Amino acid sequence: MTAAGGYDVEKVREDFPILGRTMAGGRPLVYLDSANTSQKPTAVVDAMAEHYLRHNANVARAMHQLGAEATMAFEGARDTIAAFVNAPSRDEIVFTKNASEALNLVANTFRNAEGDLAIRPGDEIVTTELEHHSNIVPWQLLAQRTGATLRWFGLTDEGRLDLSTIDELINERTRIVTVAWVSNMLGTVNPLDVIIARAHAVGAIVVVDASQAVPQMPVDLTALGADVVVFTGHKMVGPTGIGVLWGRRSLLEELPPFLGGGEMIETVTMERSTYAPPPAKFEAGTPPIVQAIGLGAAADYLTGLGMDAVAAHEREITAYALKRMGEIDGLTVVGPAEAIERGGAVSFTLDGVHPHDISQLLDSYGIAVRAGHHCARPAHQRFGVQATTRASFYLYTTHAEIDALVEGIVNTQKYFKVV
Amino acid sequence: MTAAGGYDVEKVREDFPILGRTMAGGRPLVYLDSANTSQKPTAVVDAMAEHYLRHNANVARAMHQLGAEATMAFEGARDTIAAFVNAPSRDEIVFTKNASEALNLVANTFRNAEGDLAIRPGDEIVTTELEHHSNIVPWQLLAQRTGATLRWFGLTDEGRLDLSTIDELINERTRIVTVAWVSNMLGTVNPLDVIIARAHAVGAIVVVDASQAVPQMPVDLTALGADVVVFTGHKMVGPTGIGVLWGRRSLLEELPPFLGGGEMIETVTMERSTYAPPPAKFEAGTPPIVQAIGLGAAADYLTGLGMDAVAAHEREITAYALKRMGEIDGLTVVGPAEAIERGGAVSFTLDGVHPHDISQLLDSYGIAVRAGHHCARPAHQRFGVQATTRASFYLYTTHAEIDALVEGIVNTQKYFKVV
Amino acid sequence: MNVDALYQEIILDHYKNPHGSGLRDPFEAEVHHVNPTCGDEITLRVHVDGETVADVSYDAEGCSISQAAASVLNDLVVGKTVTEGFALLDEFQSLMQGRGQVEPDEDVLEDAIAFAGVAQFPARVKCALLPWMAWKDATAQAVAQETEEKA
Amino acid sequence: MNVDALYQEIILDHYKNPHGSGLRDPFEAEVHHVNPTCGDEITLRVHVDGETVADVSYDAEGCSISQAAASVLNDLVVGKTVTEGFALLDEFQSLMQGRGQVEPDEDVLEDAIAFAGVAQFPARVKCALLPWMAWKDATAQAVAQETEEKA
Ligand SMILES: Cc1ncc(COP(=O)(O)O)c(C=O)c1O
Ligand SMILES: Cc1ncc(COP(=O)(O)O)c(C=O)c1O
Repeated sequence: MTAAGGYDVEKVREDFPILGRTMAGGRPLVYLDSANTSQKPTAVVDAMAEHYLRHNANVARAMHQLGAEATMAFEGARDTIAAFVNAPSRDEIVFTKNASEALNLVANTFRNAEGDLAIRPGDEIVTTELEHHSNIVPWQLLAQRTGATLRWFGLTDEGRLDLSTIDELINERTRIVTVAWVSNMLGTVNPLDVIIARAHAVGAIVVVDASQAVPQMPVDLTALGADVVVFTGHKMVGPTGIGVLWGRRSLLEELPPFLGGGEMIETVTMERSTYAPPPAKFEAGTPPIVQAIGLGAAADYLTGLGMDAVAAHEREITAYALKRMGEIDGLTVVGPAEAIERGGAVSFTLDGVHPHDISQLLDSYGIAVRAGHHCARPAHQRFGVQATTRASFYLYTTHAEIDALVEGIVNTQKYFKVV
Repeated sequence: MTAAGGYDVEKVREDFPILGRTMAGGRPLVYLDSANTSQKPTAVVDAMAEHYLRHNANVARAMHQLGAEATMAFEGARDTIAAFVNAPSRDEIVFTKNASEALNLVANTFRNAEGDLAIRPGDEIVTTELEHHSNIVPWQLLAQRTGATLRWFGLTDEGRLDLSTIDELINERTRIVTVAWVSNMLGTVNPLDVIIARAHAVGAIVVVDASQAVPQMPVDLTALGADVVVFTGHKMVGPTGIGVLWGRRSLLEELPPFLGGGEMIETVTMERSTYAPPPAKFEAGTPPIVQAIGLGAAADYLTGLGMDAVAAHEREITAYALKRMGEIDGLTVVGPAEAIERGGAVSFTLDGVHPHDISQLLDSYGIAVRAGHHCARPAHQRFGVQATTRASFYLYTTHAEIDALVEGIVNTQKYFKVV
Repeated sequence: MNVDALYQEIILDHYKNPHGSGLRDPFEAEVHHVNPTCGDEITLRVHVDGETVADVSYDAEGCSISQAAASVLNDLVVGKTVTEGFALLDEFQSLMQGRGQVEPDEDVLEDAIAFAGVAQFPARVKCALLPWMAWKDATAQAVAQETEEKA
Repeated sequence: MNVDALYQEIILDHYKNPHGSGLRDPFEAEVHHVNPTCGDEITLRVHVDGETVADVSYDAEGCSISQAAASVLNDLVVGKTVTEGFALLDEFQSLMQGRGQVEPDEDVLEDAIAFAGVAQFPARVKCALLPWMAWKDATAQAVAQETEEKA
C-alpha cells in the first residue's frame, strides 16, 4: 500500500518493530496514540546505542579523540535539526529536555529580563484556549510573578481560533503572543501568518509551540518569521529527553541566562560570572548528548521519507478516519470535522460511554488511544466536556488500523449497551 | 585481576565495549576521563534499546497496555534509584535532565518562593570555593535576583575546605548551604556531617551536590540528613539526559513549582492552575522516560558489582595513581596528595608544559584525560593555576592504565624537552 | 487482562444508578478531588453525627469505575461509625493495591468485591480510589472540626 | 592525526620566545578574550596610527598553540595597514577551518603556515584563533573610535 505522498507504509512499518507486537488476548497492536508519543524506528535506536558503545564522551569539555567524536556527532545533530526546520542559523538551535522546558525557558528568562525586555504590570501576554498546559502554565506563572495580564483567544464551535477580536486582543500593551501551530487535542492548524503579522505590527514577540507541527509537516522557520519556535523529540520518531528551542539570535542574545553552570559560562569567579553566546548560554550542564544524536537520526529518517510525503499521508489518513468515524451514531468529533487545516489528532465523545471506558475497551482489542483531557483542559471546558477519547495518527498508520478503530468503537457501544 | 573489593576488573571491562577500542595510530584506548562522563555497559544500552523497540509509550497519561508497561518501567526506575541511595521515600525522587538542572531547580524555586522560604536582602547563601560552576552560578543568580549575599568556604593548601570560620560563615542569616560531596577537580571528599550539623543548628537548608559521590561510594540519604541531594546519570554508567534531585518531602511540598505544564498540574483553567504533589510537581512535560529506565539499569549494574567493591577499587586505584604520579619530577598534584577522604579525580600540573599540550600528547598515545578548568575555575584561581590536566578513574580502570598514564606523562616531558 | 473482570455487572449497575449521589445538607466538610491524569473529579461532603457517618453526598464526573466506586462507598459507610468506615477504606485499599492477588471478603465489602477485577488494571486503581480518598480527606476534616469544637 | 603536524618546530619556538608579548602604551582599544572550554585567556591591545597597525601588545595565558598564535599574529600584522591585517585574518581563518585541506601561502602567512597542522585538530583550532579574534575585536573598536573622533 502506497501513501498518497509516495512511500510504502507497509515497508515503513518494518522499521518500527513495536508495531508488530501482539498484545493481551493475542490482539495485534493498533497504535493510535502518536500525538502523545511516536514510535521509534530501529535506525534511531541503533544510532544511539552505537554512540554509547563506540563513541561516548562528554562534549566541548573533552579534547581527546572520543571527545572530538562525541562533539562532532552532537554538533552535527544541531546542524541536522537546523537544516530540518530551515532555521536561519544553526547557532539559534538550543537543545532542551522537551518542549515544555523550552517554553518555560522563554517565560522564565522574560521573568528575569531587565531593560527593554522586562515584563511589567500592565503588560499583556496573549495565548489561546486550545493550548497544551505546557503553553499555558508557564505564562500564568510569568504573569503572576511580573504583574502582567494573561489574555487569550477563544475558540469557535468548530474548534478554530476566534480571530474576530484579534486587533483588540493583540494591542500596544501586548509583549508576547504564544500559540500552538497545531492543536494536540482538536487537531486545528492555526493561521500563524495572521497572528505573526498582527503581533509584529504592535512589536510583540511571537512564540510558536510547534510540538505537533514539526512531526507532521515540512517546516521552514526562515519563512515563518516567528521569534521563538519550540518542538519535542519524542513526537517526531526521536528519543525522549530532548526538545528544541529555536530563537532569533538577537533575542537569545538579549535574554538573561536560564539555568546556570557547566558550559553556559564565559568566565566564573566566586563574585560574578559572564556567559557564553547562544546556544551554549542556554545549555547548562552536560546536554542530552546522545538524545540530540538520536534526534538527528530521527530528522534524517523523516527526511528520507520526505516530509511532504509524511504530511500527505497524515492528511489522507485523517480524512479517512474522519469519514469513517462520522458514520458512527452517537460519536461527536470535538474539533474540525473536515481534514482541512487539520492535523492527525481526532478527539471525540461517544454518547453514554465515558472516555476512559472507551479507551479501556479499545485497549482490550489491542487498540491504543488516549482518554482524558490530553493536557488541554481549558479546551475541554470550552466544549463542555470533561474528557475525550483521542485517536492520533502518524506516518505508519494504515487504513486497516482506522477500520479496526471504527469496529472497536462500535463494539464498545455494544458492550456498554448504548446502541 | 581482582579489585580489593572483590570483582574481576578484566571481566567487568568486557561489559564496556568501548574500552576495547583502538584509537589513532593503533593505540588502545586508555579512558581516564570518567569524572567528565563514565562509559556505559551493554546492559544499560540494551535496556534502553529494548524499551524503545518493544515498550515505548508516554507515561502517566496513557492508560493502554503499552502505557502501563512504560509507566511501570519508569516508576520502577524511580523505586530503583530511591533504593540505590536509600532515600526516605520514592516520592522524593525527582527526575531532571542533569545535575545542573537539579541545582538550578532548587535555586530557581527559592527565587520564586514566598512566605517563610522567601529569600530576602540580607539573607546569606553559603557555598564553597571548590564547587563545580553548576553549583556556583545558580546561587549567584539567586543572590543577584533576591538581594541575598553569596558567601563561601575557602580552601586549605591541601585542597580541603577551610572549616576554621564555619561558625561565622554559617550564621543566623544563612538560609541555604550548598556543597559538593566530592570535588570533581581536587578529588576532596568534604566532611558533610560537620557542615550539615552547623547548618541545621542555624535553621539553614543543606543542598549537597553528589554528582561525583553517588557514582563512587555507597550512599545512604536517610543517614546523611541533608535537605536536597542531586546527582547525574551519565557519570554513574547511566545515559545522558537524566539527573536526580532528592528533596525532603516537606521542602518539596512548600517550594513553588519550577517548570509549568504537562503532568505537573492538578487542574488548569485559563485563569489559574493548581499543582500535583511531588515528584510530579517538578516534572513538567514528558519526562526523560527512557533515560530514567537506563539509569535504573545503571543502578542495578552498580548494585550487581556492589558499591562497596566499587568504592574499594576507586580507593585502591587512586592510591596507586597518586603514588606513581608522585614519582614524576616536575609533576604537582593539585588537591589532596594522599588517598584519604579522596575521590578518583587527580588534577595536576607539569612544569613547562601547558595542560592542553599534555592532554594532546597523551591523546596521541590513546590516553584520554581532560585539560582545562574542569568547570571549577574558582578552585583553579585559588591555586594560582589557569588550568590543570585531570586523570579520573572508575570501576573499570586498571593498574596497567595508570602505568600507561605515567609513561605517557614522562614521554610528554621528553617531547617538550622539559626534562 | 479480561475487561469483563473489570466491568462486572454490579459495577455497571452502580454506574447507571448511583446510590446517594447529589450534594446534600447538612455536612461538616466538603472536598474537591481530581485525578490529574484523566480529569475525573468529585466534590464530596461528609456529615458526621457523633461517632456515626450520617451522610456522604457527592457530585462526581468520571468513568464507570470512579462513579460506581462513589456509589458503593455511599452504600458501605453511611450509617457506620467513623472507625468502621476507615477500616472499610483500609480493606478496600488493600484489595485495590493487591494486583489481583487479594481475595475480598464479601461479608465486609459487600458490592465492593466487584472491584476485585480493577486491581488487575493498575491504571484504573486510581479511578476506584478517587471517591474513597475524597471521603478520607473530608471525614478527617469533619472529625478534626468536631474535636476542635469540643475543646 | 600525528601530533608532530601540530607541534611544528616553528610553533614551539614562538611558544618559548613569544614576539611582542607584554602590554604596552599607547593603545586605542584593549580587549579580554577567553576560551570558555579550556580557560585560555588573552588581554590584547591595539594601537592604530592612521591606516597602520602600529602595535599589537598582549598578555596571554594558554597553551603552546594559542601563545604561538599570538606571537605570529604580532609578527604578521604590526606595520601592516588595517585592511591588510584583516586580509591576513581571513587567510589565517580559512587555513584553520580548512580541516587540513587548504594549502597555505607562505609568502602571505610566513611563519603562520606552521599552523596548517592545527587544522587537523578541530579541538585546537579555537586555541589558534583566540588571539586573532581578540585582535579583530580590538582593531574594530580602535577603528570605530577613530572614525567617531573624526566625525
Ligand atoms: C561536582 C559536579 N557537580 C555538577 C556537575 C554537573 O553535572 P551535569 O553536567 O551532568 O549537570 C558535575 C559534572 O560535570 C560535577 O562534577
Ligand atoms: C501541542 C503540545 N505542546 C507541548 C507539548 C509538550 O511536549 P513535552 O511533553 O515533550 O514537553 C505537547 C505534548 O505533550 C503538545 O502536544
